[in-house]
Amino acid sequence: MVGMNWHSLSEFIHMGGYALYVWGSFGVTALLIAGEILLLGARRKKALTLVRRTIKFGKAENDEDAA
Amino acid sequence: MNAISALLRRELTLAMRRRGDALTALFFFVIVASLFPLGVGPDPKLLHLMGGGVVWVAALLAAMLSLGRLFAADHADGTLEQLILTPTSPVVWIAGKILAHWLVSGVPLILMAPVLGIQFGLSGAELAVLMWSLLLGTPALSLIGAIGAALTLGLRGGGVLVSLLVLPLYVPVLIFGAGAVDGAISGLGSEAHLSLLGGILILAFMLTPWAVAAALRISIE
Amino acid sequence: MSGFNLYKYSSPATFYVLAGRLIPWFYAAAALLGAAGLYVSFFLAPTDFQQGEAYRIIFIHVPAAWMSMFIYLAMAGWAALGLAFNTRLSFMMASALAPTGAMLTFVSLWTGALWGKPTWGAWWVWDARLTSELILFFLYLGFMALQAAIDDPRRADRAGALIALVGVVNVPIIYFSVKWWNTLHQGASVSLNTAPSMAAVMLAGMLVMALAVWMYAIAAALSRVRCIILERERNSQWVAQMLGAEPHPHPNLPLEGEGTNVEGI
Amino acid sequence: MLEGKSLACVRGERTLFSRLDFALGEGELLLVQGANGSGKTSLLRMVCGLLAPEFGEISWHGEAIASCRERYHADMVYFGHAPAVKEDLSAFENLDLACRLAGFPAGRDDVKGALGYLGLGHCLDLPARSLSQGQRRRVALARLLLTRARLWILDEPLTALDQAALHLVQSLLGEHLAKGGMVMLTTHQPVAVAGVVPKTLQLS
Repeated sequence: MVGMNWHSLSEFIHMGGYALYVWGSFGVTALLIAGEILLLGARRKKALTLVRRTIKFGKAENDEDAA
Repeated sequence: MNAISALLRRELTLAMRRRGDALTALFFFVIVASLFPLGVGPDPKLLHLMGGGVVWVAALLAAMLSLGRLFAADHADGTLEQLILTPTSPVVWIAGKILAHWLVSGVPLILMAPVLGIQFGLSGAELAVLMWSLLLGTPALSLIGAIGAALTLGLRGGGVLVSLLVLPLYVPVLIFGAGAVDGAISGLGSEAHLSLLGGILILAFMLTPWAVAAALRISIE
Repeated sequence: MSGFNLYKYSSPATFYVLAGRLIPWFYAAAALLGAAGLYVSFFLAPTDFQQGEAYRIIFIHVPAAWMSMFIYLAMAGWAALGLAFNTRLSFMMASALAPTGAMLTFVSLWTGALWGKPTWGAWWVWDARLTSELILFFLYLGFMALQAAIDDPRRADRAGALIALVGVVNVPIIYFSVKWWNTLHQGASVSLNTAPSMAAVMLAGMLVMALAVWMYAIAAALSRVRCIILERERNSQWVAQMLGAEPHPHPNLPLEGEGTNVEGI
Repeated sequence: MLEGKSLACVRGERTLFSRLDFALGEGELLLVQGANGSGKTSLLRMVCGLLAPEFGEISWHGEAIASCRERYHADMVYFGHAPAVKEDLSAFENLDLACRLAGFPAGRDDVKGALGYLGLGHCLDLPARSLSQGQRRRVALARLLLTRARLWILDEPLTALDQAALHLVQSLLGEHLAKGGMVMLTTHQPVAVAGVVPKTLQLS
């Protein structure tokens, strides 16, 4: 944790008195990115379920379309 | 050309028979502008400074409100399809329709603006600049707004959607329009603002009919 | 048709597999570059003697702002491709980019506010860049709202593409007008008055972070485009076929022919 | 000569029809048949140029309709579901302006004559608002009397018409075909045009 800027972990966390602003920025950005990745996962799961259901139940309709 | 004069005549006749629609937008303009003094207090100095901006914001909202009339009725009763199927180039009749829309919804705003300007204590020269800026700005609003109106044809919640699509695009017109009045008030001059507004109008006139033609094709499919 | 090769690559079936293989690499690149960028922002870049540590926010604010504009450009580029060549995949890419772009626009607004408070003493100032970002955010929202309001995917694609193009023509005009307005009203403006020796480190940090965000945006857009492909193409045979072979998708499966299902029958 | 080659139509996620071919020559009547939702209206809109085919091409005298749009539209008249009649205009104004917009201005007497022929002589100057559904459709159909277009594309032209109007429209079709015109139409009612055996196009 020792770079040319910080002498201790608490000093790093304190951010020279600007902890709220700095960590608020980086933290919320990290949260948003994590949130987007989670949402993408959920959307993929939903899409796959939809596809499986279409394959299972929508077969008849599919064949009709192709005919 | 014959077809365009017929279109203009038709649009104006329809507007005359439905005067209520145009008047509603005009009253909306007046009411919105009149609400500001009630909201911020009657201090004449403050109102004088705000006047140009307030009238401009109100004009913007009124122009947006009237966009629904541009294509929606023609879309609903099948006239729009017939227009698309005329041999006339779509860009030409679209420009004609927007011109008619501006004559009906934009010109009354310009004529009413001095009355509102007086409420805010604008002087004669400032009122003239306000009218000039609206004369150059409101046609641009009609042109840009037509894209939004064409894209949202027949959609649920189309009215709200139009505002979301169109208002961000109105920002430059608002800035230069209100800026012209500000320039007159502060004595910095308003020529630069007015010429930029004219530039936007020319650009909008050259580009938007094409965009609207494309948008109508997309929406009508 | 001479564009047969183009059609092969722009076929959703082929692209779905290709994207699936690329995504992990882009995520990995984003993680590595992000770690490097964070190291530069917190350990290599020295403390600013005027703004203190608060200035470190620019390492996220500026790259997010850059990328939010760049993604809008990319979106408009895909939209133009779609309208010009009628390739469904281009439209799908445009829609896939929008949420990530909007998210980054929000990040740049949020970090702008958190930087503004200690620097100017206010959460929000009508600075030219922040105001432009706010309008860009509205443009993203408009694009997504328009696509969400249209049920027919073909119309949604095209209408979205058109509004993206209209937006991209307007972005420079909006930026210029906001800047003009800002200087006339003597508003606050963001200036990084730092020593020249430090500027190099800062620029490097911002560039590395921007690259990290770029890689992330590509990964996220590719994941999203895969979802869109699945949702749209769920009726076609290649999806059914591929789902059987889901754990190890072989690109050698005869997918190309099925991919053009909808156009071709 | 109007021709469609291997046309496909996709609406939403459904393929309505594919590999559809048809040809329509002078003096021919093409009846488009099919159940509700089989894509009859979509096909007619496609033939007009309102809807781009997902696949295939439509040509007018051997030229793709997209590349000869102005000539094609000058030679075509379309009658759709919505009659394109403005409620605030009178029957006369509606027809007069419709003709002017479509580029074939007709004289006052011709317009009055056309409306009279379709039995609207007594309500020329009434606002269309006060007309019945069938009367409004007749105002729109009156365009067929004034246009010089050779190709008529008619989507359910017989709906909401009474017996007398039905006969009028059918004899109108007969005259047009006898002059070498072309008609493509959809209908749920039987059509009988004297001396013409209609071609049919079945959509499944």
